[in-house]
Amino acid sequence: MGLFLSHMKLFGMTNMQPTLEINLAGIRMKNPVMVASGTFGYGPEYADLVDLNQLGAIVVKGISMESWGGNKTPRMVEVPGGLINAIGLQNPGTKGFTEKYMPFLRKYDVAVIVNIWGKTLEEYAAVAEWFDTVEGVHALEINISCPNVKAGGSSFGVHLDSTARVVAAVRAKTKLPLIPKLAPNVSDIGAFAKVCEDNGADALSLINSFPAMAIDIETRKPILANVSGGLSGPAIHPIAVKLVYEAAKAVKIPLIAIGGITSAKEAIEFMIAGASAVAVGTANFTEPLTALQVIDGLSDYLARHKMSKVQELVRSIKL
Amino acid sequence: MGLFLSHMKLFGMTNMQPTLEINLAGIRMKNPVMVASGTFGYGPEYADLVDLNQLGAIVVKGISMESWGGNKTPRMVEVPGGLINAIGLQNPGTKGFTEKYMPFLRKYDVAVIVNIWGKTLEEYAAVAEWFDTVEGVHALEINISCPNVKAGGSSFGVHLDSTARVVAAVRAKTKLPLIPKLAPNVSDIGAFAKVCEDNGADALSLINSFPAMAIDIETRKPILANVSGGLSGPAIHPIAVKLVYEAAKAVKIPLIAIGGITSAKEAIEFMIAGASAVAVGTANFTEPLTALQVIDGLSDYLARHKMSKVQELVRSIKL
Amino acid sequence: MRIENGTVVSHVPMGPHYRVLTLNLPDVTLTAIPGQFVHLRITQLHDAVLRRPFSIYKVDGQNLSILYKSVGRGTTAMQALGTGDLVSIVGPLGNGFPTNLAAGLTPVLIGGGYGVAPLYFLARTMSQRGVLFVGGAKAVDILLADEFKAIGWDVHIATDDGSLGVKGLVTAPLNTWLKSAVGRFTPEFYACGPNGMLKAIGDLAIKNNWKAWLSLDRHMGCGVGACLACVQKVRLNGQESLARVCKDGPIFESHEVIWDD
Amino acid sequence: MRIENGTVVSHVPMGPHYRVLTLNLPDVTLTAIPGQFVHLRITQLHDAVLRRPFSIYKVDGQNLSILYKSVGRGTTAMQALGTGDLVSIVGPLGNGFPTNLAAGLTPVLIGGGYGVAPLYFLARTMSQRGVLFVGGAKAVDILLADEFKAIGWDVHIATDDGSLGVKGLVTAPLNTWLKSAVGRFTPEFYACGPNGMLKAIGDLAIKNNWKAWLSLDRHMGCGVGACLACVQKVRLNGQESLARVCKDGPIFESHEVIWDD
Ligand SMILES: Cc1cc2nc3c(=O)[nH]c(=O)nc-3n(C[C@H](O)[C@H](O)[C@H](O)COP(=O)(O)OP(=O)(O)OC[C@H]3O[C@@H](n4cnc5c(N)ncnc54)[C@H](O)[C@@H]3O)c2cc1C
Ligand SMILES: Cc1cc2nc3c(=O)[nH]c(=O)nc-3n(C[C@H](O)[C@H](O)[C@H](O)COP(=O)(O)OP(=O)(O)OC[C@H]3O[C@@H](n4cnc5c(N)ncnc54)[C@H](O)[C@@H]3O)c2cc1C
Ligand SMILES: Cc1cc2nc3c(=O)[nH]c(=O)nc-3n(C[C@H](O)[C@H](O)[C@H](O)COP(=O)(O)O)c2cc1C
Ligand SMILES: Cc1cc2nc3c(=O)[nH]c(=O)nc-3n(C[C@H](O)[C@H](O)[C@H](O)COP(=O)(O)O)c2cc1C
Ligand code: FES
Ligand code: FES
Repeated sequence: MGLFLSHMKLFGMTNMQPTLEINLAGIRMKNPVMVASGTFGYGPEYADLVDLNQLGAIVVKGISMESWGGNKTPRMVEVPGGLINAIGLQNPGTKGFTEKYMPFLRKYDVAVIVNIWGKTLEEYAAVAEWFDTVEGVHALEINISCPNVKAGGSSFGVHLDSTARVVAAVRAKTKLPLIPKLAPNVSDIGAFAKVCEDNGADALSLINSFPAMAIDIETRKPILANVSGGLSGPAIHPIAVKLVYEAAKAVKIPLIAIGGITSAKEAIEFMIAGASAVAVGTANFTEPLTALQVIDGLSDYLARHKMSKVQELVRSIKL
Repeated sequence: MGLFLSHMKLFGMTNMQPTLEINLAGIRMKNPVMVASGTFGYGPEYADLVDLNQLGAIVVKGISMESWGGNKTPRMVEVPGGLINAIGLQNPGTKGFTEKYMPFLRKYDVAVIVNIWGKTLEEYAAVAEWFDTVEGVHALEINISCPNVKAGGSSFGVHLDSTARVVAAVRAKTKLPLIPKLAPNVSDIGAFAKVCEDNGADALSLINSFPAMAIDIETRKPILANVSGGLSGPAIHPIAVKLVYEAAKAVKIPLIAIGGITSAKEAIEFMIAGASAVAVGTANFTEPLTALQVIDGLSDYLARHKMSKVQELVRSIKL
Repeated sequence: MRIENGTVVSHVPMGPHYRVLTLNLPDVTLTAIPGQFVHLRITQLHDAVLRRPFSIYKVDGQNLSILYKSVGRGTTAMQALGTGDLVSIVGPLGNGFPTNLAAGLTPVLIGGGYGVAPLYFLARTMSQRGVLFVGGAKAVDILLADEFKAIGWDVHIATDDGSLGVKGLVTAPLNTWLKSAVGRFTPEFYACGPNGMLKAIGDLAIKNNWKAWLSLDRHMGCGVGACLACVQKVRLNGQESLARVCKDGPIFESHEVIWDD
Repeated sequence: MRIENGTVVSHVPMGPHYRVLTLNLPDVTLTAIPGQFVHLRITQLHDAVLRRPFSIYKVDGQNLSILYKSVGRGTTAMQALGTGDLVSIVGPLGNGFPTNLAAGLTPVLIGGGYGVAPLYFLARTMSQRGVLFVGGAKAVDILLADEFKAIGWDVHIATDDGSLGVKGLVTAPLNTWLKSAVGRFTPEFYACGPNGMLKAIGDLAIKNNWKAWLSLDRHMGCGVGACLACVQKVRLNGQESLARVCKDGPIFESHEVIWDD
């Protein structure tokens, strides 16, 4: 009997291999750990350091219909617990990206999610239409929340009506899973989540970086050429957890949580709060192996807590 | 000639004593450095460590008409670069505060600003009416942005119409300088600043703490008894700078900047961005002498930059 | 209450899990009494905004010692402190234990883990000798037993795993002793340790109409009574209210404490 | 490009303002060439999210050295690194200098401050010897002059305050030398230092139809070409575009660089 028990124990400890596999709104992933748009390039940049096949998904840097030059430099400044970036969505455009990077990405067995943006409703729709037929694209993340472009970007994401219009316009042009990416600087994230769900979103990403600013007190000039930018990194994590928790109460579609993940701890926190998957952003710069470490840490945690599937963690908060 | 120059230099270096005195919406202060509501108690708590007469102003912990018990514990948790609090506005009420603490505060030569809140419009008005006639109260800061109370608090501060109503209701009851304290979790801070100005606000405080949350991944329970709370500290500073910069573009009334000040550097950054004064919050816990250090650092900075008045720094950003 | 930069005089391990940090604090030591604590800033943690509270374990002239266990990021970072380093301290904080005992009462101290630290300061300060009950998970968690004996106290030990003294909770040897003591002694309790232990001691005191001075452990923000993070529901002359553990405590008499949250 | 934890082999000052940090990096050293850099993580700064870029100064077997100046919070925290400590490194990064020079060309290296670090690695790698022009604010900012001489290079020095070599900018001795060299040598420039200096050298090269390989210094995020923080406007075969200094650079030929921002 004691022997039997200890066998059970042994079994539980050693043989239990929790499954991390998920199917997020039709996107099959080996695990729920992705890399966030703009922090991992288009794939090749980190390929020497990170085995892309081990990632849940790669979300590429934001793509617009035509190539776009972005903002002047300086484009980034480090602040305590994070950084402020104002890249300004520089990208090679739909054609440039598809020709230059899709052949590379197709060689890997990893979900590819393209982050798209436009300066007008029509541009959003056009980009969606383009990617609808591009082989190897698994889903579209709609960036309606970039704090660093004058037109488009965030200006869409902070109004319910324009958010609804963008999502509907994109929905009309593609059968790909659609993932609107929400802006953090709103007072009622639930309403934005709901309006996306109602207009055909299959999942939601939250959150994008926070409008923020740093000034050089000696020159009295803004440090970023764009004056302000978006704050990301550990500093914003507790705010992101709250937003994910609120969004989870408002919608049924799965959530991809983003914001200040540096280890499995923050990822697990996000999933308990309501996220089905997570994306690592700024931490890729600090420690390129972060996403892989999160995957391992998540697996260990599930085993330790006797969970056989990662899904058991999702929305498991105890109130 | 060389001699003359070096005299000039000497004079400039040694004798120039920049004046820090300000008159903020009729509130005379020795300097623009205040201590933020809820982080400095009612005055006596830090009096052994900090000479209250050296501060620009003391903003006391939020007061409601009747005494209020606040939230269950745990009420506070430290996170990287900040803390999340959910005190829940515990306070002795107007009568309790006035009898217990005003006699003490009147003994000091420092501006006393009372932070007020209510669960209804009527309560806000009643508290304002009470303090209108209390000797030694120099101004009222209206907390329409506390993330930690179900009713009232933030629910007022994230809607333009209710913000307008609260400010107008309070304005009708007092001649004291009125300082609405804005919520950070809005997409257009300028609109909120403007509606306060239009409804009789004499100055604005920004910002309050950010709705945020932390979860214990081992128990899967929220760490705070109130589930979520407000994030404060260095983590939020770059977001606060951006909000102050935007508010400064929207209104003419003076701004009191709050958020992650730990040294003169952040205070100066705020003033360059548009603040006429600043308040030190969480840093009082880390280092009770922070406000005094900010005052000294500000004075040194002005001398080094050959400014004779602190007002020269306000809104001096170079674009 | 003062704010003072203390120079590290010594920093030595006490068994595998605990360390004693001694700081030179001319001002803070002036008024420190048993049961009070200090609020220590760990500058090595750039991203920490809160100080850490530690009971005063010893005061020798201008030197103040704390006895601590590394349980998280702050107390782990503290291990790096070396002789000569400066540490910012706010203190002494809190009310402290009442030290002059009414005639005929026997001081009975009950400590768990690092809870014996303030009790040792108390024992060294009391004119009278008494009994110490000390409990912990393992033998290595039983601290200061010899130090208490050295100053003439009667020491009783309990460990969860029985590796030292009685196996079980510290209340076991306490109850045995109380039986034997009935009629001969009237105890007054002074306890510092986990809430469960404090509650048990408090109930025991209330049942027998004794007094129990309990040192509460709450997460703290300011440490000086300003932030209201550390409140404890109490009953003072019939009136329920919220006391600040950092300022009105950390020592409360068992009849005052309302344990409901 | 690899990510590797390097053990600190040595960490020694070079004059009052600079230090040489040597790490054991078996993988990174395998492919490192002059002009490339490494991205170093400073774990002591808990709240820092970005690595810091440093040119490779030396490669000796499995040991890689950087020569750095403490200018801010990261490089100041680095001073605490001691022998045996582990430092996370990503590298080698960037394109590096072209090292095989066409016949008849004389390598002319121009360095400012720590800019001589990558130039020294270059000089040690080149089959051919040449001329070094090194400039700095004061004598103490003139680094490696003797090391260059030791390997047979002709060294010319300029300081802003004239405390060593010619008083003024490094371009002063350079121009004097060029006059004397006209006809006898055709120079090819390799420069690393402040933007002002790089631009001056570049203009000089363009005017005379020479080549100048300039090592640009930009604030970086990822260091691997992913974040687009470090872009520089360039002209490649007539086409204007934004090059990533970390990946497409840091070395650019003077005709490619468009200095307008
Ligand atoms: C009045 C008082 C006296 C104390 N005396 C001692 C002592 O003599 N020796 C000793 O080893 N410990 C003592 N403690 C506990 C000590 O304060 C904590 O172990 C310490 O704060 C943990 O910090 P950390 O960063 O290592 O842990 P973390 O868990 O990383 O800290 C995170 C946050 O939680 C707080 N926290 C965590 N555990 C506790 C706790 N048990 N009590 C209060 N706050 C906590 C920390 O202060 C910090 O704000 C005392 C606590 C109080 C309230
Ligand atoms: C390709 C390259 C090679 C370099 N080689 C060397 C070298 O060999 N020796 C040396 O001493 N320095 C070198 N630098 C500069 C070095 O990277 C900075 O001095 C260092 O990053 C400053 O960090 P800090 O935290 O001390 O300064 P802080 O000002 O506190 O840093 C704040 C932020 O600004 C960035 N930053 C500040 N100054 C610079 C700068 N000059 N260049 C790029 N980023 C900067 C930091 O990386 C950090 O992200 C090089 C820079 C580049 C781009
Ligand atoms: C340099 C940089 C570039 C980014 N570019 C994009 C982008 O193109 N599209 C987008 O939707 N989000 C972009 N983001 C936002 C991130 O995807 C992520 O939402 C944000 O950084 C918060 O996550 P983190 O705290 O883990 O970095 C960018 C972030 C950074 C730091
Ligand atoms: C423990 C605590 C209690 C607070 N209580 C109040 C309050 O009663 N009323 C209010 O308007 N703001 C309150 N605040 C918000 C602060 O006044 C300040 O706006 C916020 O902390 C941001 O500043 P900081 O980053 O410097 O802390 C409180 C903050 C903290 C940390
Ligand atoms: S810790 Fe702030 S009131 Fe007790
Ligand atoms: S630093 Fe990220 S692209 Fe160059």
